[in-house]
Amino acid sequence: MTAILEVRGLVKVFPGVTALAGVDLDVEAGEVHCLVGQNGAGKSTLIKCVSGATPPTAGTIRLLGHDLVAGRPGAALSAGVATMYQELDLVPDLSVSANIFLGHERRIGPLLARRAMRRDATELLARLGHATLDPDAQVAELRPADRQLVSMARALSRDVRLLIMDEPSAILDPPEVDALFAVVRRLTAAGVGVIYISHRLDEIARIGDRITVLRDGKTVASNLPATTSPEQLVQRMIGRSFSEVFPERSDPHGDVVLQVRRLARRPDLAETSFEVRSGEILGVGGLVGAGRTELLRAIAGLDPVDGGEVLVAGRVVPRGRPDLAVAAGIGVAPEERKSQGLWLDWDQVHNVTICDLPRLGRGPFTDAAAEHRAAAAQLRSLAVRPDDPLRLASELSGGNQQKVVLARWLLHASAVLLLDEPTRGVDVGAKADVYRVIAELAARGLAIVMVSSELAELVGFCDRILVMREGAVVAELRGGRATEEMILRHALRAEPPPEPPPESPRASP
Amino acid sequence: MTLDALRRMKVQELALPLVVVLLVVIGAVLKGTIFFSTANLWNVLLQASVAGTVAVGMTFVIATGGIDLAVGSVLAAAAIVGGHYFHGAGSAWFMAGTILAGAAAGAINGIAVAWLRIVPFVATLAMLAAARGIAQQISHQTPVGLYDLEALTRIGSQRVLGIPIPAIVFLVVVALGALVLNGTRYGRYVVAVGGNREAARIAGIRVRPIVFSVYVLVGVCTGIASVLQTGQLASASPVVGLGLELDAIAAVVIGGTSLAGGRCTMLGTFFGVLTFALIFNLLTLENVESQVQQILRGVIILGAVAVQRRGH
Amino acid sequence: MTLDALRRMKVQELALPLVVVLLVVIGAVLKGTIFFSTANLWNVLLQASVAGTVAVGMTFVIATGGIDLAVGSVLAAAAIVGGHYFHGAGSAWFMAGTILAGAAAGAINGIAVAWLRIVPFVATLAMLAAARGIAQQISHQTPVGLYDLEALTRIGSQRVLGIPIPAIVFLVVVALGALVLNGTRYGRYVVAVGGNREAARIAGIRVRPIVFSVYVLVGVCTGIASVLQTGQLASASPVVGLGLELDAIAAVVIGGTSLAGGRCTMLGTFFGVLTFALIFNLLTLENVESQVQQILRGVIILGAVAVQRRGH
Amino acid sequence: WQTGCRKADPPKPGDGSARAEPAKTAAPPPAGAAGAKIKIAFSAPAADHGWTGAISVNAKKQGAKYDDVELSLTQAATAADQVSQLNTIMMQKPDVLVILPQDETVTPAALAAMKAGIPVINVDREFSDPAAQRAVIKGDNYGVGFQAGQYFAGQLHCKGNVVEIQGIAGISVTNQRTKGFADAIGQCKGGIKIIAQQPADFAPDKGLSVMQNILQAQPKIDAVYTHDDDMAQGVVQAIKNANRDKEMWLTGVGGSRAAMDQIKQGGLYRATFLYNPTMAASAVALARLLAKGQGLSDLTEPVIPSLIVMQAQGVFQDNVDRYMQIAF
Ligand SMILES: Nc1ncnc2c1ncn2[C@@H]1O[C@H](COP(=O)(O)OP(=O)(O)OP(=O)(O)O)[C@@H](O)[C@H]1O
Ligand SMILES: Nc1ncnc2c1ncn2[C@@H]1O[C@H](COP(=O)(O)OP(=O)(O)OP(=O)(O)O)[C@@H](O)[C@H]1O
Ligand SMILES: [Mg+2]
Ligand SMILES: [Mg+2]
Repeated sequence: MTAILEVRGLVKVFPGVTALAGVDLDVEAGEVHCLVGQNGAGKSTLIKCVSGATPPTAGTIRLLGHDLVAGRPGAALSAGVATMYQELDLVPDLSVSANIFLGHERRIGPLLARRAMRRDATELLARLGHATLDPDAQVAELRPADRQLVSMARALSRDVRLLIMDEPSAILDPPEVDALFAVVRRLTAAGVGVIYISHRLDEIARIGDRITVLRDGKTVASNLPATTSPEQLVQRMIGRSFSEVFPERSDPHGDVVLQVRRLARRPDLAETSFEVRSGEILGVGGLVGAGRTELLRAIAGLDPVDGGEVLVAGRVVPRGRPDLAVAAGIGVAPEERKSQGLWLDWDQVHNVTICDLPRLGRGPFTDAAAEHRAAAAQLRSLAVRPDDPLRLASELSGGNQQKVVLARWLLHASAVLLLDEPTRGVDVGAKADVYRVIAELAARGLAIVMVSSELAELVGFCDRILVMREGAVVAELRGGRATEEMILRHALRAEPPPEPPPESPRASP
Repeated sequence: MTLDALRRMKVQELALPLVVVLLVVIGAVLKGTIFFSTANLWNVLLQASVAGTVAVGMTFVIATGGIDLAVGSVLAAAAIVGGHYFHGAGSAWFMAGTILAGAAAGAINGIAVAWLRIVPFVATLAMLAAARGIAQQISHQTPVGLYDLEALTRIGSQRVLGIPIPAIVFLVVVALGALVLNGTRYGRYVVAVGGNREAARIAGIRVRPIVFSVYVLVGVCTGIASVLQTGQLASASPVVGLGLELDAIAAVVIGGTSLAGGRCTMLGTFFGVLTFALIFNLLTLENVESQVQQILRGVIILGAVAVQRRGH
Repeated sequence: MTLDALRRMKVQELALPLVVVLLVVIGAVLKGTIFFSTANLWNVLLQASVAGTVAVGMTFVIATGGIDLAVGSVLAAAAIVGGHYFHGAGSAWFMAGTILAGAAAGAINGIAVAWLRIVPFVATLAMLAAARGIAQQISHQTPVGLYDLEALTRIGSQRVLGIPIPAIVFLVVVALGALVLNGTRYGRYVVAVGGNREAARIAGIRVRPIVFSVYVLVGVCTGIASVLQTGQLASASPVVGLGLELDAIAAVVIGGTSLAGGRCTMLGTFFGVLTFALIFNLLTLENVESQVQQILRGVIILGAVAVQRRGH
Repeated sequence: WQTGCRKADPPKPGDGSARAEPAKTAAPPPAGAAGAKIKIAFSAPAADHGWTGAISVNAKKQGAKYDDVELSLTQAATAADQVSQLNTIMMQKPDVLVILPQDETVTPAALAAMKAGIPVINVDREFSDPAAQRAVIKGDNYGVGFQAGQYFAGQLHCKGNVVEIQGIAGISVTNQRTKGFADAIGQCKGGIKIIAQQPADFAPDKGLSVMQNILQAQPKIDAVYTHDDDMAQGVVQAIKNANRDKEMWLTGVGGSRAAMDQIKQGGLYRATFLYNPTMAASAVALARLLAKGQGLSDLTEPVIPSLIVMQAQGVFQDNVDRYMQIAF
């Protein structure tokens, strides 16, 4: 086997924090090398150094035997390093095909060969099982999952020697993950080396060849076989043995807090009705694009709706007024952190307390001390790393940013909590913290609606599960009795669901 | 890293004061006591008072990612309106009328931006033209004398503890502005809206009223500035305030507030205003020819900002 | 969704032409043949040519999220430099010198923004002051007569197929601008840098050279505009181009280009320029008093943009 | 009113008032001459200032006086605007074009009009090419500066520190008013020193802040020469607010109501030098005569003269009453 990538003693120091403290990494031709580690372990920083996005402080990066010019993305790209970053890296104002070929446009003379690029773009997307995606669509108009596909297609648009994927599956659903893996296998078969980062350990067992574990910017284990058991991996990642992901919960029997009546927003959301009781955790499953986000947004009054109403504790929440929804006690942790959840150049404290200023302040004034106390407590309970509430949100790792957004809504004393993919990009250890906190809130009597693409989480953690398909609720399952297969079967139109929920009318898209 | 964050902030915050100190030293060296006398330093603050008061309001507007090009015209129109309709009623009424007129103009801008969703640049550009036209239409292109309004003219003529009244008002407005921006919920919401509108909306902040309010706020500040101006001129003229918008915006931006919104500092604005006032004061004291003055002004601005950049 | 996107885009793109048509109709109704004659319509294009040529370059700058406040001063300075140093050498040299001077000013802005990392607003504000000062210094504050440069003055006096030469140049520049912005890799990089700098960078695009280049580009456009201006005035004056920056930026923004960068349309800029030229032409034909003109201008701008907004 | 070639016969005091209603002296429309109205197009600078405003007002007033004249007034904020406006106006084929150009860069447009057979009357700012105008009626900026200079020399006995607050830098009006003043005080062989000289763009607020700074720099000022009455307002206030109005006196240019009031009261504001916007009215009258092919009734020539220079007239406390009525 020939080594494609050799990383030696890689060090990256950010002002005030050492992200990487001498990491080694080897990737060989035709292998899928998995990187795992807690949030903030240094995975993204490592691959950013390799791709030239950030210059390393020290250390060498050799690609196919040649030293790589540090901090020059162009150099890495032309050397055959294609990267899918954790944060989406597209230009919203440009079309899909323009984004795919950004930096290496096809041309006729000085002019762009638009038709050629459009054709090739369609082809690439087709290879990823999404021939339907319009290459002329503006990326700004795409939903998150489709954007992910675009950056994937872009990575494949060059001739690749080393493919780096930073949590590519985070916003993909099972079928899309299968398609992704198929592509990866085709590439490895052709001798391409792959670095694969994920917090979903089951995936790693499926696709990976070798595993390297990072902790606090150091390599704590390398060359582990893909067959390494999740328990062992977790043990290595967080340094202590670890079991019992989902907390014990007593069955909820409060009275109804959230009522959704015939809420509709066509074409994304067909008429939907359901109720959530105090102390209950309602899971919402389905494929990406099923309209789960739309459902949450409609409930929170963030998008105009065609009809229907939302009641909290029996009182109707005025339509299309997110401020009144929040006032009525509806909190929503959105799907896209950076664009919808965070103020990147604020510190974490301000990010966490923004919804509770009236409660934490005196009259019209704010109270820095009170804010800091309240926020710090929340952030600690979610184990945000590094443990420094005054650090800017922009300086946090992806998963930790996610936790900050979560912390805001956990702090906010709301009656209803709408969580869109709350554990996306969160490491196993932290996941347990998140579940624990959510469970505590439920125990405190909140009604919780939780959209998730992780079937295990739906089955293992939720009291009830709504399954959506094409903008409609197609099934309601009991948390205890449901299985991942059942959810998947409903999500992909299989045979009619066994127990048709009385309160959820059949979809008519 | 907190320490570091602080350090970085420090440099940012310290850079401009440094520039100011630098200018003062230069002045002291070049003109000695003529420049470095309390009299002249108050005079600098006096010079800064009109543009400075406007800049305080402008900081809020820019914090939301907006901009107000109309302040210069509104400065003129407000005083003309006040002078034309409230002259007879006495100083107090005149001041009230002028500030109200400023607020009204701001409210129109605010509605255009927040509800008609017109780009701030265009909306306020329209007001820039309209307000100037109104000022000239009402005044028939001739200044409105206000010598008889003692209380008003005293703003220009009198001093408290040797400090010109406009300078005092300016300092008070800056202090209030800083308090509101950094110390109140409203201020936080303003920055939130500028930093990430969608996130603000999801967090339950009513975006439009906030956006509307900052234009009213800058309108009020412009009204106050107009009173300070009129008090010194003892008359309201339709031709004052030309180019004021650039001065105010420049002071805010050089102070470190980002035109993209979300990042803003009232202290920075204050020092930004001082910087420009000092440059002007120095060049005039040196009686530099106007054209050379402009060249130097350009060079000094670049220099000042370059020094600031060193911070990073 | 795409379909929807297309629909929205359509309305966006169609709105301004609609406004233009509206203005033409109004003109035809109010003034009949005096307005609705080829002669006058070419005349409108002639009036649009200077600000329009600058606006083309400005579109590129704004597409990167930048801004250039100096164009007005540079317009004056370029012609003065050209007239002062290349007058003797004849028209061709004068034009070359003027355009070169514009490019040089642009290059300085570009360096300040791209490498010294100075906020575009401040960097070009400095140039706004400096360039004007230089123009007045070199010219000793008196216009430089250029009557003897036939070829140059012919720009103002002659017509080709009844079309004033400046109008032709303007149309050509717009066409080229549209081609470069939409049809070339360079144009795409400009949009990418403005739309998401980080994404552009990790795609291997060298951001700084791109940023630098757009300021040179607007400098060249300003140089060309300066030649057109001088050709019509048959002399270079240090006081021309006052407020040109606002006209140019306004045309670009009203055309639908976002000051935040990324979203930009050259066609929009073209119609934006036409809109302002038509408003001005109409008000002149009606010979409305200047102050009323300003009020109307403000109202019409708001109206036009409101119509546009209907699109959404 | 003043006729004849450069600084011909010095003015008699009465002339000032005669300017008030030029219709009297201008030949009244001959009884028989009915028919098509005379189309006069007046292109003025934007009325963005006391003086320019008065220009427009005077022109309109005069136009209204004649029932055989149809006057259309356009105003331009900049030279470029004015050029394009003239392009527009020419298509309306007026009988006579009266232009108060922003600056000499408007010359080609005027030249084009003359070539197109539309006679041009230039008001106040001569074109750089004589062929661009049939007649010129102008104030005398150099003369204004010169008279002011002589007044300063006299009042200060050729000794003292003088501050000059100019108009907009770089335009001929400013340059001439500066040059005239400098030439006049030249007779004092440096006895009068211009210790500070700054433009304030004809704007009172600029005048205020410029003067505030100068007052800091200059411990001893004897007199201030300002280029404009409106602007002078700011300078006056700067001086008063600094309580130095006993130390110095000041003069303006133009002849605004506010200025004359203060001159009448006496004190800081000693004088203003007429630069009277009534010339716009006279220009309209001239245009009418030109169109009718008549001359000035009191002159023997059957055609109007080609150059009329309004004599720069000093307005002081003792003669201010005579000029009050033409103040603007
Ligand atoms: N721009 C930055 N400035 C300062 N510190 C940073 C910056 N970017 C990352 N860090 C720090 O570097 C460390 C590693 O971050 P990195 O994004 O590599 O973690 P990660 O392994 O990708 O975590 P996740 O699984 O959440 O994506 C974190 O402690 C983070 O706070
Ligand atoms: N920003 C957007 N612009 C246009 N359409 C969108 C956008 N976001 C979502 N949609 C549409 O709404 C529907 C649901 O989108 P979305 O993928 O958010 O649902 P989801 O089930 O929440 O998937 P996810 O797993 O991403 O949350 C899809 O048909 C998608 O086309
Ligand atoms: Mg990461
Ligand atoms: Mg979603």
